[in-house]
Amino acid sequence: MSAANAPVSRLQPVLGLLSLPLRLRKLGGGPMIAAIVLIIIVIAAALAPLYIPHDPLAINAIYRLKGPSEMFLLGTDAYGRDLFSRVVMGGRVSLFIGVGAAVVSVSLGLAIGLVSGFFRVADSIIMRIMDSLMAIPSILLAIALVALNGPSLWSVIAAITLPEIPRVVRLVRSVVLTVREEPYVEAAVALGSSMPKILWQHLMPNTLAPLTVQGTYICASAILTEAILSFLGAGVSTEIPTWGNIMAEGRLYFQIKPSLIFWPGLMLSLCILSINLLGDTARDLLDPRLRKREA
Amino acid sequence: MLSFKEGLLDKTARSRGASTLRAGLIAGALLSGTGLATSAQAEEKVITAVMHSGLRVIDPVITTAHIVRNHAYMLYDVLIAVDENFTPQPQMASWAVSDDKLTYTFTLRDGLLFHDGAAVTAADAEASLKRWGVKDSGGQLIFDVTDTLTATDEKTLVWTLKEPYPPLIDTLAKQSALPPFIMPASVAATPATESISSFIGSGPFKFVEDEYQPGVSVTYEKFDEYVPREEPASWMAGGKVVYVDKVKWVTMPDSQTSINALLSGEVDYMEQVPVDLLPILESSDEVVSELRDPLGYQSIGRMNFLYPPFDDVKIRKAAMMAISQQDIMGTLVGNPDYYKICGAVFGCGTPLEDETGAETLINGGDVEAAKKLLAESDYDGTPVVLMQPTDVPSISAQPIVAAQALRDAGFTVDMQPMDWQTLVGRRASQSKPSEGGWNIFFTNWGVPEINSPLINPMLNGRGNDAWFGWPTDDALEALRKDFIKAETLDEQVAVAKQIQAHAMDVVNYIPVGQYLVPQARSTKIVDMLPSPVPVFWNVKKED
Amino acid sequence: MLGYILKRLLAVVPVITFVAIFVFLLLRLTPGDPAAILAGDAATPAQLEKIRTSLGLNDPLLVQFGTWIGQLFRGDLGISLISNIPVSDMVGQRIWPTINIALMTIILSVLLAVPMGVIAAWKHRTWADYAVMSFSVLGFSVPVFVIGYIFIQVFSIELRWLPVQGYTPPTEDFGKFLSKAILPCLTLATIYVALIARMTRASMLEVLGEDYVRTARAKGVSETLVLFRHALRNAAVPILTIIGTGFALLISGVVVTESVFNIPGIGRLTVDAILARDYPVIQAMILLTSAIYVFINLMIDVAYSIIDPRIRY
Amino acid sequence: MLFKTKTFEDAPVVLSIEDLTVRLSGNTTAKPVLDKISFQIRAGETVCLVGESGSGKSVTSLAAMGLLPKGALEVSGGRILLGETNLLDLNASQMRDKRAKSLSMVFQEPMTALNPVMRVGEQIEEVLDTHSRVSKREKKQRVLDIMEQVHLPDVERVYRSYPHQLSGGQRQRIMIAMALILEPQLLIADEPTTALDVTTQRQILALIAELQEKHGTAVLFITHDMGVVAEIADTVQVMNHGILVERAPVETLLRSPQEDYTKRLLRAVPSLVPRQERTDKPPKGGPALSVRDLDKAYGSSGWLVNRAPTQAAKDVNFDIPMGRTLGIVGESGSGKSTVARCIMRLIDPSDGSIKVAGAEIAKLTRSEMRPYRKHIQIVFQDPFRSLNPRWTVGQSLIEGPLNLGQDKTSAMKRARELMELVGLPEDAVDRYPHQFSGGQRQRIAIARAIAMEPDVLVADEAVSALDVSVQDQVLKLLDELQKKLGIAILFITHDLRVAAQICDEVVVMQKGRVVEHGKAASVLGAPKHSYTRALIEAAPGRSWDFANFKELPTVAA
Repeated sequence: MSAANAPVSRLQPVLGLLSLPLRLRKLGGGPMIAAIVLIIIVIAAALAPLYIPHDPLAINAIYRLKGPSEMFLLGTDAYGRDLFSRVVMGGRVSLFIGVGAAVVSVSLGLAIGLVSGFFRVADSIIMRIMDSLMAIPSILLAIALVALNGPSLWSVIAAITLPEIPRVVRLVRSVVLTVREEPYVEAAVALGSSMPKILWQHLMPNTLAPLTVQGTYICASAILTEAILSFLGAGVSTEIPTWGNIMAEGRLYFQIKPSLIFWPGLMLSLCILSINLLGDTARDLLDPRLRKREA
Repeated sequence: MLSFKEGLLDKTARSRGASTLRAGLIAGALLSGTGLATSAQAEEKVITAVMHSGLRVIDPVITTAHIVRNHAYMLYDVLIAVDENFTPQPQMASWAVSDDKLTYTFTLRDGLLFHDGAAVTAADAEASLKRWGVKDSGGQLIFDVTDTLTATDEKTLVWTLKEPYPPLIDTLAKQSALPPFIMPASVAATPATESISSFIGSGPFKFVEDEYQPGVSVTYEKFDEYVPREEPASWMAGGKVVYVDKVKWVTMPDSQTSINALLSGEVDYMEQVPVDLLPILESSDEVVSELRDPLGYQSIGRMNFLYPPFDDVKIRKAAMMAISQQDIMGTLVGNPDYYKICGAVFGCGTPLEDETGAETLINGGDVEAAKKLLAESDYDGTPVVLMQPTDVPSISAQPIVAAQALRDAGFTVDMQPMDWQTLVGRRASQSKPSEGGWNIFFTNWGVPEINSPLINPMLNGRGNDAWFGWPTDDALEALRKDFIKAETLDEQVAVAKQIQAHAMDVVNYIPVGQYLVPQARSTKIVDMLPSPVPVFWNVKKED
Repeated sequence: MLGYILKRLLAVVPVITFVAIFVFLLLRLTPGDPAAILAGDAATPAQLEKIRTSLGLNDPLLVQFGTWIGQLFRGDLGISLISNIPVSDMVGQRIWPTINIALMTIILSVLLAVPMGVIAAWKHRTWADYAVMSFSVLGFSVPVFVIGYIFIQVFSIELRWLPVQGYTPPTEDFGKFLSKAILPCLTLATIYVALIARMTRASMLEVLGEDYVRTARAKGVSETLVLFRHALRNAAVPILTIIGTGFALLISGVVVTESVFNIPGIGRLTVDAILARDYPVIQAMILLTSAIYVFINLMIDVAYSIIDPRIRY
Repeated sequence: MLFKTKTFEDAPVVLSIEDLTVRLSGNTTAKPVLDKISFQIRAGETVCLVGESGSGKSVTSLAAMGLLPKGALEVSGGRILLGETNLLDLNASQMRDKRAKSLSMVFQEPMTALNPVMRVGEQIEEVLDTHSRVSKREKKQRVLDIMEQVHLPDVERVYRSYPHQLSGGQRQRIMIAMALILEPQLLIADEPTTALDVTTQRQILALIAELQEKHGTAVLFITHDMGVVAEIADTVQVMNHGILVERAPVETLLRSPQEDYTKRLLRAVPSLVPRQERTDKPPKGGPALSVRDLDKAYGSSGWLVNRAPTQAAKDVNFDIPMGRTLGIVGESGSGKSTVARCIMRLIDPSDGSIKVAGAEIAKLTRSEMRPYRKHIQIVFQDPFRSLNPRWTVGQSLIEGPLNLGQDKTSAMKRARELMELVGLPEDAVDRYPHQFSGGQRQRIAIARAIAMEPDVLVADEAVSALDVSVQDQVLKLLDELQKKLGIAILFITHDLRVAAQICDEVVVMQKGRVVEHGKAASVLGAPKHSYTRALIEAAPGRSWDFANFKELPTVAA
C-alpha cells in the first residue's frame, strides 16, 4: 500500500500536476499526443499577433468567400476576412474564455463550497440557491445572461461560469464533508486547531486535485458552450473572433464553403479533445481509489 | 402500442385533430351539396412555404412586421390596391371623387363575404379604416383633414375632407407597410394599441386556427366563397384566384436547412434565399431560383439628431462622405446581380427615384473629403455609439463596414454588439449615448415602404414625434406638405426631387444601397406573381 | 417512503421559488422592450409607450411580480406578450415534440451507452475500452450543431435516406415520426451516450473491484451474469444520477438540435422568447424546465431505493 | 489445551501445490510475491496458513481459485493440482466449472462479499443455477436445507432477506452455505472470522469444523490469529514474504517451533493473563480523567419521520488516575468508541460530566473547548488515515504546539526529540507519512499526541490494525511513555489479550452500558458478569501461552 502511494502523494498535488508530463509517458501515447497538441495550440494562439498575415477584422468585399490561396492560407469568410488569421486569433479568445471560465468558477466555487462546508446555517441556504441554479437549464440561463449584458467577452464568460459554480460548490462541499470525517482532521480538532485553519490547511488541499480535474472539464465545456451560444445568436460579437462565432457565421455556408466550419471546428474539437483527455488522465492519476485498484 | 402512444404522448395533437374534425363537420353541413367524404378524400393541393420569419403577431395594425403584412394579405382584402405600374385599382370597392376633391365615395362590389359567412358591409370598412387611421402615419395625415367617414348604406362609404388631399387614393392603395385591411366591424372595434384575437377576414384564404403554432407554422385554406375580380392579377390588384387547397407557412431557423428541405422536396417554396447559397440550388433540376420582387430592400443608416456628435450637420455630412455603398453592398451581398448602388431616398426603380446629393455614397465614398470636413467641424473625438445587431444576417455587414469607414475618416467608434431585439428596444431610448442611448444604427426597408414622402418613416421632421433619431426639420415638413398638395405625378416628382436634395443636404438618413432577395421554388410551383409581397393566389402547384 | 417523497416535494418549494424570483428579476433588468418588438420598425415612441402601458409593463416591479405569482397560483401561466395567446396553449403545442424526442434520445442513449460502458469496464485497458473511451471523449468534444450538420449532410443529402428536417407527431404517422426523429435523436444522443458510457464504465470499474464480484466469480458464475446481474445493478446508482443531471445537458442539446432540425419544440420556443423578450413565455419555460429537472431528479432519488434495497427512506 | 491430533497420512490428497510462483504482472525482476510454494492438503484435513500482512497467504488462496486480480498478479511457475487436474491448465470456462463444485471459498468480509442488492436466497441458488439443472422446487428445498445446516434461524425469512438485514455472523453463515452447498472437496477460508466479534467467531469456527466433519471436506484456513490456529488446525504452515517458512502439525509447531520467524511470531502473541498489578502509588491529586453518568443518544424525532433514539452509551462512570491505564473492552456496537469520542469532544455527549485535569468539559462549545484540548489527546485506529498525507511528519507534530502559541523553531526542535522518544530517527520529521510503515505511523501519531504534553491519552483501538509483532512494540512504547511521562491512558479495544497486557483497570461494555468494572486481574481473571465470561471463553486459544510455547497453568479450562 505504501509503495503504491509513494510516487504520487510525495508531492503536493499542484506540483504533482507539473510533473504530469513526465508521468504521462507511462500512460501510453494518447495523453502524450494530447499534451503535445494542446501545447502547440496554446503556443500558436499566444504568439498569434506575431505571425498572422492579416488583420483578422479587416473586411474586404472583393475577397469574399475565396478559397485557399497564397494570400489567404485557408481562404476568406463572407466579409472577405482572412480565415487563417481569424482561426488563430479565435483560438486565443476561445482559450481565454475556457481558462477564464474555469478559473473563475473554480475559485468562486471553492470559496462558496468551503464556507458552505463550514457554516451549517449558511450551508442550507447556499445549497438551496445552488440547487436552484442547477435546476435552471444552463444554456437558457446563459442566453438570458448574454442578452442581459450584451455579447461582450466578459458577459459570455459570466454566462458560462454561473451555471458551473453550483457543480464546483457541490464538489468542494462533498470533499469537505468526506474529509471532515478523516481521523487526521479529527486529530487536528483534538490538537486545538481552529475550524478556519482546519478548513484551509487540512480540507482545502484535498479539493485541489478534484478541482484541477473539474477545472479542465469546465475549460473544455466552456469553449464548447461558447460555440453553442454563438450558434444560437447569443455569443461574442464578431469583432472578437472566437472558434464559436467563426463557425456560427460560417454555418450559413456549410455546403458551399465547409472550410469556414471545418477549420475552427477542427481546432476546437482537437483542443477540447486534448483537454478532456488530459483531464481524464489527471483524474486517473489523482483518484486514489483507482490507483489503489491498479496497485 | 399505438393507442398507448396516442394516449400518452400526443394528447394535444389528438384533441386538436378532433376539433378540426368537428369544424370540418360543421363546415360540411353548411356546404350545400358538397359531401364531406369527397372533399376530405380528394387529393389536397398544399403548398408548403418557408417564409422569412415566423408569424407570432396576427394583428396587422399593431405591427408593421412584413410577415404580419403578408399574413394579412392572405386573410384580409383591401378596398383598393396598387398594380405593378404603381397605379391604384379597385379591389373590394370602386371609388368616385367629387369635383371639389373633398368627397370620396366607395362602393363595395357584390359577393364579398367574411370567413364566418357574414356579408362585408360598408360599416365594416368604416371601422377598419378608422382603426388603421389611428396607427398608420399616412392614415393619420388623412384623418387630420377628414370631416366625416360614414357608411351610408350596406355598400356605400362616403369620406368627406375639410381640404383636398390628393394622395388619398395612393395612400389607401399602398401595399406596405400598413395597408388598410378590412376586418369585421366588431374586430375593428379593438383599440389600436391592443392586439386583435380574431382570425376572420374576407380575403381569399381562411385561417386554420388549429394548426397555428406561433413562430413555427401557420396554415391557410382556400376560402371557397371568395369571389375574385375578373381582371388578371397584377401585384396586389386584380383577381385573387386561388388554385390550391392549402398553403402552409413554416419557419426554419436557418437558410441551410430550408435549402436542404427544398432540395429534398419537403417544402415547395422559400421566400428568401441568401445570395451566397444560390449555387447550391443550381445543381438541382427540380428547383429554380428567381427574383420575385424587382425592387428589393433599401438598407439605411440613421443617426441620432439629439446628441453630439451627430446633432451637427457638418459631422453628419462627414460621416456620410466616409461611407461607400459599394463597400457595404459588396460585403453584405457579394454578387452584384443582387444589389444596386442607389442614392435615392425613395429607392431606385420607383417613380420618384432621384439621386441628387448622394454622389459620394454611390461613388465609393470620399474618405479624404470626410476627414477634411471632420477636421473643420467641432468634433472632439466623442465616441460614436454604433449599435450592431449580431443575430440578423441582413444587417450584419452594414455596421461593421461603416465602423471601419468612420474610423478611417477620423471618428472614434464604439461599436456595441447586441441582439436585434435589444437594438429595437434601445433605439427608442432618448437618453445620452453614454447612458444607454445611441448615435447610429442600421436597418432595412422594403422599397415600397419608403418610395414616397408620404410613407417614408425617416422623412419626418416633427422632432419627438418623428422616427427614431428625432430630427426637427421644418423645411422637410413644408416640403412634405407641398408633396401632399401635388396633384399630378410630374408635380410630385418635382417636389420629391427637392426632398431628396434636402434629405441629403441635412443627412436625414444615409441610404447605403438597395439589395434584392431571390426566392426559390420547386418547379411544380408555377405562375407566382412577381410582387414585392409574396402572395399565394394565382399560383398553381402542378402534380 | 411516502413521508420521504412528501418531504422532498416540500424541499422543491424553496428551489422553485428562488428560480421564479431569479428569472423574474433577470428579465426585468434585461434591456429590451417587448413593446418595441411587437410594434415593428415604424412605430413612434408615443405608440410604444401606449403599448407598454396596455401590456402592464409600466407597473412597478413588485406589482408585476405579484400579478405573475398570483396567476401562477391559479395555474395561469399568463398570456404571451407577442402572440397574445395563453402561454399554456403555446407550451401545450410545443412540449410534445420535445418530450418525444427527449424520451427517444434517453432510451436510445441508455440502450447504447450502458452496454458500451460495461464492456469498456470489463475489457479495461484493451482496445474495446479505448474505443469506447475515445468515442465518449469525442462525443464531448464536437459541438452538437456540427454533429447535426454532418448527419444531415451524410444521411439526408448524400445518401437521401432520411428527411432533412421537420417533425410529425407519432400519433399522426408513426413511420414519418421515426424517420424524422432519428437524426435529431442520434445527434442529441452523441453527447448523452458519451456521458452515460463514461459514468457506467467508471462505476462498473469500481464495482468490479468489489468483494461480491469476486464471490460471484468464486461461485463459477459466467462473466455475462457477473457483469449484468451482479455488477451492473450495484453500479446503477451513479449511472441513474448522471442520467438525471445529464438531463440539463439534454436541454441545451435540445435547444440546438431543434434549431438544426427545425423541430417545433420548447427549446426553440424559449430561445425565441428570450430574443423577443416575451416575458411570460420565458418565465413559464424556465420555471417549467426547472420543475421538470427537479422532478426527474426526485424520481431518480426514489428509484434508488428500488434498485438498492439498502436505501430506505 | 486440546489440540487436534488426527493424522491424515492415509487420506487422499485433495490439493497439491507444487513450486507455485506468483509475480507482479509484467515484472520479472522484482522479488516474486510467492516463491516456489509447495504443500498438500488431504481430505478432511484443516491446514492453517498463518503469516503477517504481505506474507502471501491470501495470494496463495486466490491463485488456487484462479481469481488473481487480472493485470496485477500472475502465476509464473508451478502447478496447482486438484486431484489429478492441474488447475493452471484449465481455460476460463473449465475453471468456472470447478469453482463451487470442486473447490470453493469463503472470504473475510461477509458484508462486502455478498451482493448487497440480491436476496441471499437467490445468491445461494445461483450456485445451483450455475452448476446443475434442478427444478425450481428442489432448488429452493436444497437452499433451505443448507441454510438449516449452517444453523440459520427462521430460514424462510432469511431466504428472502438482503445481506444488510442480517448480522455479520449470519452473513458469514450464508457465505459458508454458498461455499458448501455443492459439497466441494476443498474449502478455502480466507480470514473468515477476522471481521467478526469473538463470540461470533467462536460459533463460525465451530460450524466450519462441524460441516467439515460431516462432509469430509479439506479446509485451507488462512488467518493471522494464532489463537484461531490453536483451536482448529490439524497442520500449520507459517508464511513470510512469499516463502513457506515452516510446516508442522499444530501441537508440534506451538510447542517446539523450529524457525526463528515462527518463534518471533509466537512470542509476540499477547497473553490473556493480566499484567502484574502496579505497586507504586499513583501521584497525588485528583484523577486525570473523571467520567460521570455519561449518556449519548443518537437519532432524533424527524420532522415527518419519527425514530426512537438509539442509546449509544448510557450511565458510563469511571476515573483514571495519573500514570494508570484504563481499558474499555467490548464487541462492535458496545459503545466503547462513542465514549472515547465523547470524552475527546469530537461528538457532543447528551448528558453527564467529563472532567479533565479538574475542569468540566462536557458542555463546552467548540471554541471554549480549545484551551482544554492540550490536556487530552487521542491516537486513532487506522495509521494510514490519521496523518495528513500532504504534510511532513514535522508539520503534523508541531500543529498542536503552534496552536498553543509555541514558536515554530522550538516546536520543531521538540518534534525531533519526540521522534527519538518514540524510537524513530530524528530526520523522520522531514519525511511524509507514506514513507513509513503502519507501526511507524502509529508511533508518529503517538508522538503527535505526546507533543501536547497531555494528562490523558485516549488510544482508540490504536493497535488493532497492526500485525502482532508490531502490535507488541507499540504496546511496549505506550507503556514506556506512561512510565516516563506519567500520563493516564484510556485504552479502547475489542481484544482481551491486548487489554490484559496494558490495562490496570478494565471496563466491559455491552450495548452502550457498562456491565463490569474492576481491576484487570479480577475482571479478566474472575469475571462476574456472564457477558464478560462469555467474552473470555470465546477468546480462541485462551488456555495456551503462545509466547512461552506451553499451556497456561492458571486458567481453568
